[in-house]
Amino acid sequence: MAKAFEQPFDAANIPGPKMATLLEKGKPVANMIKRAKRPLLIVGPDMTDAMFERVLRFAEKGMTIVATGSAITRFVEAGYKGNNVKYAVLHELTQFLLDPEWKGLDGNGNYDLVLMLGTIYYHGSQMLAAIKNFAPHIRALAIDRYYHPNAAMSFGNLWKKEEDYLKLLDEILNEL
Amino acid sequence: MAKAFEQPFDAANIPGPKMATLLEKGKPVANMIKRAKRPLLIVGPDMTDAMFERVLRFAEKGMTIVATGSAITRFVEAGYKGNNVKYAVLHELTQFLLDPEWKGLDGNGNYDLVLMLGTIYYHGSQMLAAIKNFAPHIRALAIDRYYHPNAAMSFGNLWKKEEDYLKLLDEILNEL
Amino acid sequence: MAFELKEGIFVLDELKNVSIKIGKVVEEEEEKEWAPMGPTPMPGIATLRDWDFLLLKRYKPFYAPYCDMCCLCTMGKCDLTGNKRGACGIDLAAQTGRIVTIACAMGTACHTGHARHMLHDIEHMLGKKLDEIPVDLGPEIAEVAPLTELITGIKPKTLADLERALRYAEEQIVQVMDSVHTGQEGSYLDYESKALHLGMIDALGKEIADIAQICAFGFPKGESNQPYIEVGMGVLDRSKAVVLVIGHHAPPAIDIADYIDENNLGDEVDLGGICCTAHDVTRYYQKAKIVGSLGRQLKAIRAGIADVIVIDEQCIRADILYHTKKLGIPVICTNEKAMHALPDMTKADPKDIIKYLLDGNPGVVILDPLKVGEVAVEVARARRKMRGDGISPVLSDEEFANYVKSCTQCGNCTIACPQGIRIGDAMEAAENGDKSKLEHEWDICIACGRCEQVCPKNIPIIDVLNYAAWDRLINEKGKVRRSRGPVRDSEIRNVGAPIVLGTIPGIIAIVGCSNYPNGTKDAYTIMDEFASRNYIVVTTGCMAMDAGLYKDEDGLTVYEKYNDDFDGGCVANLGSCVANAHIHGAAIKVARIFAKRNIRANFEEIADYILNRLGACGVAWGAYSQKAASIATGVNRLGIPVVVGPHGSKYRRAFLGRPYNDEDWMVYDVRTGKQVRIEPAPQDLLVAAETVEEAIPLIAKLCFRPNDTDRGRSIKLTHYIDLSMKYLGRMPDDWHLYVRTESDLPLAKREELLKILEEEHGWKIDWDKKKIVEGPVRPYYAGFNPTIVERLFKEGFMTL
Amino acid sequence: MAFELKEGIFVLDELKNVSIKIGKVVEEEEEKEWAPMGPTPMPGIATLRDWDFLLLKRYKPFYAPYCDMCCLCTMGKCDLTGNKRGACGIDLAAQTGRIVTIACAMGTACHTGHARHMLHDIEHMLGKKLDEIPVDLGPEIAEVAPLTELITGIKPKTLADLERALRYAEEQIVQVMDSVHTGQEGSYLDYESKALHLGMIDALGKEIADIAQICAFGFPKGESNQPYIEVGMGVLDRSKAVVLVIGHHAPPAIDIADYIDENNLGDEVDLGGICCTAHDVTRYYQKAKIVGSLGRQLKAIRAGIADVIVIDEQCIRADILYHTKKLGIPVICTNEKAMHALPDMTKADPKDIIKYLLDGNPGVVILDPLKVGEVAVEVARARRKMRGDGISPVLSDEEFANYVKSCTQCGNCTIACPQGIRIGDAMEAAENGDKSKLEHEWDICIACGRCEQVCPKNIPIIDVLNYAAWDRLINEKGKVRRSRGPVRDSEIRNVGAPIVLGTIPGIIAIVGCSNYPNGTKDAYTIMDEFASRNYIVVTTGCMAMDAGLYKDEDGLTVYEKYNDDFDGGCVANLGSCVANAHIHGAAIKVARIFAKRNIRANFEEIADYILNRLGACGVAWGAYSQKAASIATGVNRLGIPVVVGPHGSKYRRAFLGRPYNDEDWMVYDVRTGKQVRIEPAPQDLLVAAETVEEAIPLIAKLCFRPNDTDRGRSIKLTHYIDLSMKYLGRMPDDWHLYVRTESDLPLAKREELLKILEEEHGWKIDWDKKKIVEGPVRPYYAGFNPTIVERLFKEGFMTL
Repeated sequence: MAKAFEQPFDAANIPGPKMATLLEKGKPVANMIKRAKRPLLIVGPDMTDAMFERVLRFAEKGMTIVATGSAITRFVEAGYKGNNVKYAVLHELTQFLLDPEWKGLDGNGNYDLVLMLGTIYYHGSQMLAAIKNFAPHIRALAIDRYYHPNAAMSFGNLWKKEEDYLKLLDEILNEL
Repeated sequence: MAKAFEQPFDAANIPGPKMATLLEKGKPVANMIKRAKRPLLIVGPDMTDAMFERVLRFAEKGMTIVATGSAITRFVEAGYKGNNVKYAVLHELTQFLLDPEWKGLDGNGNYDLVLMLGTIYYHGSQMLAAIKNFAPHIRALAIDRYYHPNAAMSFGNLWKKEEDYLKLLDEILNEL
Repeated sequence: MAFELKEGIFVLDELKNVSIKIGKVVEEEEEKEWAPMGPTPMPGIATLRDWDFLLLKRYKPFYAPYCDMCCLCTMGKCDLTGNKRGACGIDLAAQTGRIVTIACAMGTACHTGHARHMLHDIEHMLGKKLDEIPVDLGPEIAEVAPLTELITGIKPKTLADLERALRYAEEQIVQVMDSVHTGQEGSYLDYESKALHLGMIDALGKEIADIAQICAFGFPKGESNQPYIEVGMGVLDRSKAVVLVIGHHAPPAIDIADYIDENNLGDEVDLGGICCTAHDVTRYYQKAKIVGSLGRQLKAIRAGIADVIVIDEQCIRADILYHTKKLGIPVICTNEKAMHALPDMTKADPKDIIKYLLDGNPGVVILDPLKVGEVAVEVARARRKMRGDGISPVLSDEEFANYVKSCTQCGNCTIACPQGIRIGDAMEAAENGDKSKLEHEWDICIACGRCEQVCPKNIPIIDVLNYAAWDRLINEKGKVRRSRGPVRDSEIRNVGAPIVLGTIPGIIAIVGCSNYPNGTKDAYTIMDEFASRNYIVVTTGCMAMDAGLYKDEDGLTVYEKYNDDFDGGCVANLGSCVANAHIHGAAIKVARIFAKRNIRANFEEIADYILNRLGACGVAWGAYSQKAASIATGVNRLGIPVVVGPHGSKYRRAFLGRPYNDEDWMVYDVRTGKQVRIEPAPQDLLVAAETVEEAIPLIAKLCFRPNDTDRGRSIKLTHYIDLSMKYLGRMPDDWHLYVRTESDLPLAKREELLKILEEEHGWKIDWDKKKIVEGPVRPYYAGFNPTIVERLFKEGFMTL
Repeated sequence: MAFELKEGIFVLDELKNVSIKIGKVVEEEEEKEWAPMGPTPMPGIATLRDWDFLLLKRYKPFYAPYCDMCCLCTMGKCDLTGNKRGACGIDLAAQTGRIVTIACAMGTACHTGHARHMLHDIEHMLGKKLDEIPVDLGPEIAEVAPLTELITGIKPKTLADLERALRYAEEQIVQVMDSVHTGQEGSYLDYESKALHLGMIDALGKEIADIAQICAFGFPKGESNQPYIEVGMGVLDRSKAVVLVIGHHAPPAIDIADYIDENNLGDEVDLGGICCTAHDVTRYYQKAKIVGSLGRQLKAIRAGIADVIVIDEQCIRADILYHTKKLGIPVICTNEKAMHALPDMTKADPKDIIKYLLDGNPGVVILDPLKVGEVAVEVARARRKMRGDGISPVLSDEEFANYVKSCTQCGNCTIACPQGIRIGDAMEAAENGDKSKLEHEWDICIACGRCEQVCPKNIPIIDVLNYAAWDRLINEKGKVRRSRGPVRDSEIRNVGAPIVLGTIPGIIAIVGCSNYPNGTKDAYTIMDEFASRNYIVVTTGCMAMDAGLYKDEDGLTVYEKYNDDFDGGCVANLGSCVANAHIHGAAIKVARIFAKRNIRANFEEIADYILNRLGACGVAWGAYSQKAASIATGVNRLGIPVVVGPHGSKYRRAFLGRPYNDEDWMVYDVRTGKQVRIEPAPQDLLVAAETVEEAIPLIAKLCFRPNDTDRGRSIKLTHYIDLSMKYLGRMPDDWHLYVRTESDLPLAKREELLKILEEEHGWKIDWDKKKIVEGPVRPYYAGFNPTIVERLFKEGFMTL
């Protein structure tokens, strides 16, 4: 069966037969978040200000967020005080995610839905590859402005169309 | 831009970013044949009788055909006498095709459009990979009952739907 | 008078406290005398590059990339589609050559690493130093190590000499592996030259390994008329305790045989093998049996026929524990190259290991071969006591019925299957009461198990196939000649002239693995076809096993139909993969013994001799592994073409000639001092055939050589035309290219063929004299003395 | 009195015609005396497997496959997505481990092959036998070859001893390459153990290569206060003839230097280098200059600054000829590992080669280093005469304007760019008159050239960048200390105690390639940060070069700000990639000199010592190559963690601890005889950081060791907290895990931190005594004597 196929942001990032289903709307993402028992949003440093604005709204809505790399400084600078924003080294965090026995950042268990945006593209792609292949207990969604083939589902390449991309984030936020 | 993506017949036969455009109609193939200066149909041994029936009709319409492997015996058995059906070892033939200076089977030069059906799938796929990467002077179409990612364009996987597949071949034949 | 310095301090009587410091091992003087040293002892990467470039010009590397990307460094991945350059600057052609080089390095390291391991094990098992073990292949073999002599200039007297050659091989492998690092070669030509270099080293490694084991363990030394060994899935006697050995490194299996023998357990214990260890253990212990080739491995494991499985190295199922755990069969890993994360109990008491395994643990590592025999046999005996005599399919009738019924014909298995087998159709037929399709597919199936990985209904498809083919499985009992080892000098003396005259139209070496396009029968078909036509047929490895499974109408295998001499009309099983070295060896010995060429450190000249004169063709119909890649590449560097099956195009690179390119086919004629455009003989060095019907005439064609006499050419042409007619139903299109003169034509058909040459090819014929007046690529004359090497043309050959 | 037997026949006076046959090289008696032989001389694949399995249990291999398929044999391709098994039975985890092992084999073969080549070249260039060249590193270095001693048990006296160690290394590489063949290991654990084995061999190969060149060519022997070498794209003097050497194998460059010197051409010829050959030639010839690291290579070639380019091996642009042909720059290949299909003129007269190159041919191969100097220099001099003095951008103003205008912002370059640089935006800005974006990207660009391969307008993007950054390019002139080589024993004596006490909080080894996530400045930033905090900073290779490009507000580079001792608050450039061995060496020497452990053939014990006691952390911020993979893996086997940049996750495998898993963090305390759950110190062995701001506190954290004294711990904790605050704006989440007792807390913040421990982590504090009552993972006591090896726990350490 033919399936929609998007070019990865790194052109050669073709991992194999299983590549992310293309997501073209925000609402299904919101639904998956709502249905998830333990959703987690991973936020990396590759973010514009407008993107971070949306991320803050995710935080304000109580979503558990891990800011990786130097993304955490954005929250510090923004004065965000909520306990739902954590810091981790993405590589280490992903190792924990692969372990079904991991107790999570709050001691309440591993996560079943991981969303990712803002990570350094190629590094994030590798982390998604680890999850895809070795964490059957997790579904990973890339809600970044790049197509991420290693996610289960991914937004398309919108890095040249920030408005379209932000609209998708807003669609998710509006449903949460 | 999202593009239709078909699963290769060998599930892991994912060569890279460039994979065949899915062909769902016969007529465009006929048009390409008609527009080509030097079209060549390569026919391999993996053919049902009904497929060979169509191949014979290509022969009767004067198309230059190379029967590879033991496919040539089908023509011998069918008593086909035309001079437009040749025999070659596919591997050797493909080496010649890669050489822009090759004079062709008739001394009139190399080919600009190569169509392929009936080759042993994985071996044919490799030959298409050679053409894709090293023969910019040739466009290769897979008109087989399997999706061939290494072709420029390919029919989809119709190996479980012979009637649908034969219809596509007939569509081509009817336009020639 | 000679005295030896052993390791340690050497004290001369009157000179106490004098220590003698040795700078380097002293090369023995006498070695310099066996033949004058040729130009290239122990060649480095660049030494034979000119020769490689000659081959690569004529047999232009053909690349069919298996992947258009490179992912070897962290600047990647790079998209090289359309021969683009990646981040390091490499283009797809050079990258593909690089990947080929890496594959050859894996294969070469395998054979060379195996040889090294063999020498260590021999020292340990025999309790002797290598220099105490002579290289002695009996009175009929004076040229004991043709490859070692040709490549290194060493004629080994003891295994210590082989060790010196091995050290050179190891250095070269590391040098080439160095060159595949990011940022080295930018041209595919230099990568191919390096791959060819590795291929040559691979041949050397194989020769060292096989000669060492022959000499150390007393394997047959090239004697013909070897006894028959039972082969097949049905040969094991389940009334005995069954030990199954798998792999390529026989010392642990030899210890098992010793233990059986020393304890008189022959009536109680059956020893069977899969892959090359099976060949090699039968060379030592005639009662051992060959269960099958790689293509039977998973079927055999899953059929549950073994009480214990002993693995050594290479071609072992990587998932062996996954299967044996389910079946409760203990596994003993005996080689540090394949330890499967099992605990290393090498230093434990064998009794404790036996207990550990009988306690239900999945397996252990035992790296001392001298401990393996007791543990394996005693575990098997203990487990034998716990089970019944017979064996039945793993699935019950009901389970089988339920499984075939549960199949939804989704097709996932088919697209996962390397053979594209329509498993769903066969399941459906079985559901409707017809198991024959499944039974038929059982042989075509190479037992890779990928289907089971994707079945949404979790059908154990291998078990289903084994069930459906159960009668065939338990009755699969064929015969194979025990491996004879090297070719005797006396045999070379007999066949040297006939090969050149053409009474013997070629040497066909049918070797390699079991990745067949359409079942094992092809092994029989090819051997039978060529042996019946008086070609010399030699075989090794999995191919030699599979050929023994098929029987003609009289119930005879090829081994029963034909003698196992190295002679026309014979089929000789030389041994395991490493015995392939004796095929090179035979070709080299023709140059040495028949043509009196100096083979010492004289690679280029001998390869040139073989390329131009020796009608030999390798066939690796089921080639699958990196070893097969390095073997073929090594054969190619020596000037011998190879035909592979259609899966072989996945090796990515072939060497295919372009017969229409005049400049590719120029040779020097030493006799006339001129350059001559020759016929494309042989046309290719490495080519995949699509079907066996295509392969057979192609093999015949690749036996043409420019130096053929007219009589030889007419015989070769006869077979080429005959086989094309037989298998493809028509005359070949290019037969005329091989006609130099009317006497090249088969006598019986001469007139008919002359007519075709006139009518279809526009040749001028003098019909009165029945002579060709105009047409051939070149005229024939008997004194033609070809070489493609300018140096040899100018300086002459090195004849003894 | 000792006398030596040279090669050939040795005749004793009264015993003519007596030949002495040598069984094996005699090990010198005295060698047995330098230290008692440890348990594992020349370990094989299985020898240190138990140690590896201990590491692998705690630092569980983390796999991020770069490709979900396997294409290594012809049964494939196989889809392993979701950890499925392929046709050979391998699953994706084991396959990924296998690919990692292959990468490490490529890297290890590179260093080892380089060492072998070095020994050959040294014999040839010095005209001496290896046993005539002493291993002498001066009066301050008695432990001349810590890795060789640790791994092989050999303490080398001459280069011939190094050759013995090298032979062992070659054997091991071949053994591991054997094991990556299809059908060997089925478990990722055993592949990782083999990768670790290779990593260790890699370290050995590096040590051999560097010690050999130091001793043979008289490089600095660890002296501090090395002179400054100019570094940068702008350092070459175009008024002279410019010879540019690229690669990692210095002998040809040394011959160039000799030729310049011997002919007094210093005022006429400028010698510059890229990559490690640049470092190494400056160790020999102080006037040589460093043009830059790999990330500058294509920029430098394309800027046209060289009159002739001489390449040797490793990290050379594979497309070098493609570019130099366009620019008319002749290329001389000097190494059989990178010959680029050029003609081999090694045997030709240098005059003829010079003429050939000046005739406009693109290049030649010259494999004799002693011929390279004359050819390279004379070609450069002749070409110098044909050109003007200065240099200007390859593009004219108009061409630049047209190119930036022709860009359609299609984005193909961005998705081809490893860095995802928005080249189109920068082009657009330039079109609008603002070149600054292009200039800024010039440094972030790693000059891979992929963008040019996909530009539909064929814009020469590298030239466009070079044009835009031209001022920066020609003014890029920094300073780097000349490479000093090994660490002196006296330095180890000085720092041993401070390292353990914590006055020196760690050794930071900043090494590797230039595949930076965000430009070269990070090299400076990391070094400056740690040196300013009294860590010992050592550096090598490309990282050492790039660090010299940046200057602080006072215009000083790190090399001018800090001394180059091996001491707290220093930055020492040790040398080229192979000099990384001295970093291992320093760690081993701490165990030997400070702790008096026996390092002879005692790998496991020393690695255990280092893992538990030595606060060292490697940083390979721009790691790109297979060498980097094997280097890091070798560092890891010795118990030292490594931080890589974000591109590093493309190595596919990391070693990441799980601090929450009690069982992973158990150690034996030799003093109390008990098992203790320790803090996660160090937490990881191999981890990628996403940004430099994240990397810096992470590096500090990875310097914690269980054996830290409270004083040392409090200093380390101070820096960890400080650096987290500085770079991430917050306290780290896990700092409390490293607190065992109140005296572990930084004195200045003790109260504040106790409060946090009480409030946020629920610890019990006795506020009267300001003591921790309850909370820590374990209590601290000064006599803690940890090991993770049961054998050492039971049998004790091997102290001298």
